Amino acid sequence: MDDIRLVTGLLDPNQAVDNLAVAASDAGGIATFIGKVRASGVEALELSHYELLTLPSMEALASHAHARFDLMGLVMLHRVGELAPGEPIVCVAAAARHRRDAIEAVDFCMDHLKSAAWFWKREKRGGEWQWIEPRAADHTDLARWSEKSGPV
Amino acid sequence: MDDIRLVTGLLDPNQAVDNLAVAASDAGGIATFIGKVRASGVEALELSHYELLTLPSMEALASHAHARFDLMGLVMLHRVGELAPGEPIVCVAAAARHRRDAIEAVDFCMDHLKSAAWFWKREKRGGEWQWIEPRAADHTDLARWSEKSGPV
Amino acid sequence: MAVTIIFLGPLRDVAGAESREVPGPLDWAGLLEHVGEAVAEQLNEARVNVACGGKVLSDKTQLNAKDGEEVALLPPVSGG
Amino acid sequence: MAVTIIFLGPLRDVAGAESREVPGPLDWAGLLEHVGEAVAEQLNEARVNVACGGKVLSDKTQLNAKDGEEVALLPPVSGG
Repeated sequence: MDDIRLVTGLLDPNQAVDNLAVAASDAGGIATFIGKVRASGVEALELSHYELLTLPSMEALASHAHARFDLMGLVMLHRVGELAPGEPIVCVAAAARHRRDAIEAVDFCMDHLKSAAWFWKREKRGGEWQWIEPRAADHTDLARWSEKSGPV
Repeated sequence: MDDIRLVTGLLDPNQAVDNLAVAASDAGGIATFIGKVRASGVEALELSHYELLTLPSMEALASHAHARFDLMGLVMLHRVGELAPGEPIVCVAAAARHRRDAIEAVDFCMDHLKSAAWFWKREKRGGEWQWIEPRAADHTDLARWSEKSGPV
Repeated sequence: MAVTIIFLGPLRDVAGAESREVPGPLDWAGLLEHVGEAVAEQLNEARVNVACGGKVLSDKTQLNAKDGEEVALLPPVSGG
Repeated sequence: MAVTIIFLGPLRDVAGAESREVPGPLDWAGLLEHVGEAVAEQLNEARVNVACGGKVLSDKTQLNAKDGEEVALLPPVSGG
């Protein structure tokens, strides 16, 4: 059971992960990562995407994760639009027979969503919007999977 | 905010992780792993522990995780007693400024809980109880952190 | 019918628009001409990709957009 | 007062009991004597640890448990 979506309203990770746990009831483990807008620091965050590429690229990423890890289900939810401090931006969860597959699949998907998927992010601080590029660390993280470094 | 506990009743991961998210509101990410009794296969699972060592060893493991990773909070809940198929056995969650600290801390804690913490596990199949030793893979996983391989 | 050029992420601010309609067909030279100097300068950087009809071009200079197609200008991404 | 020997995990089945009270003080030779042959055999394996008073002994043969203390026999673990 895969649940790959762009989310325009408030993202509810628990709901999606609970559904995964029910659907993949023979999984020995479920790993989850939830990325959030920090409660303090920014006034708002905006995620933009490109209709013709973004969701298809997430679906391709899910296929790569399935090919690489032994998974029983995968959740990949990504917010788009304007987000308030504290709101979840992204939720990736993987159910697997063995824990390392679940944990590594989440790690793999997050590295790709951070710096190799079709999203553009800007932050509002002091009333000013500013575009954010991936940190150098994000590119290093991605390179660990030794694949082409371009977006999927 | 750390929440390190042995749990005798049903383990509720969502509650603990939601509390972590609230307490560590400046965290950019929360990684979670939930290990469960598979829904099919075994009739029951029993986890035993040793009062004088088990919880102190989990607290020591939490300290090691804090020393090694930049964390804003850590949840480590482990069931003891008899568990039914489908029930959660263990929940580890870490909140951190950056996602790799959160994901790696969960990975680190799980590897140690699996094969280097004071728990003993047996499974009931076909009416017969059988003690389970860690898989060879669990020891390999633990060795990745290149520490002494004995229980903490 | 026309070709729609979509400006993504920071290129939206550089272009001062989310999209622009130009007459088709559209090739690389035509694209550089239509988007204005500031966007053209960024387009020449390797890290800016171009998609046509929902496919990212492996060689953007080979762009050949037909009437009715969408051409997207894709600066470096940052998600999560 | 006495020393309480605790049998953990599979050693519980081997010993046929969760614990046993023996007169203190208790050293390594005394422990091997009191637990019976089957448990003693396992105790001699390096992968079985011994704790005294809540501390795991780095050298179990140096056991020296006083009256009232708990001695725990710890076979290989498996959690999670």
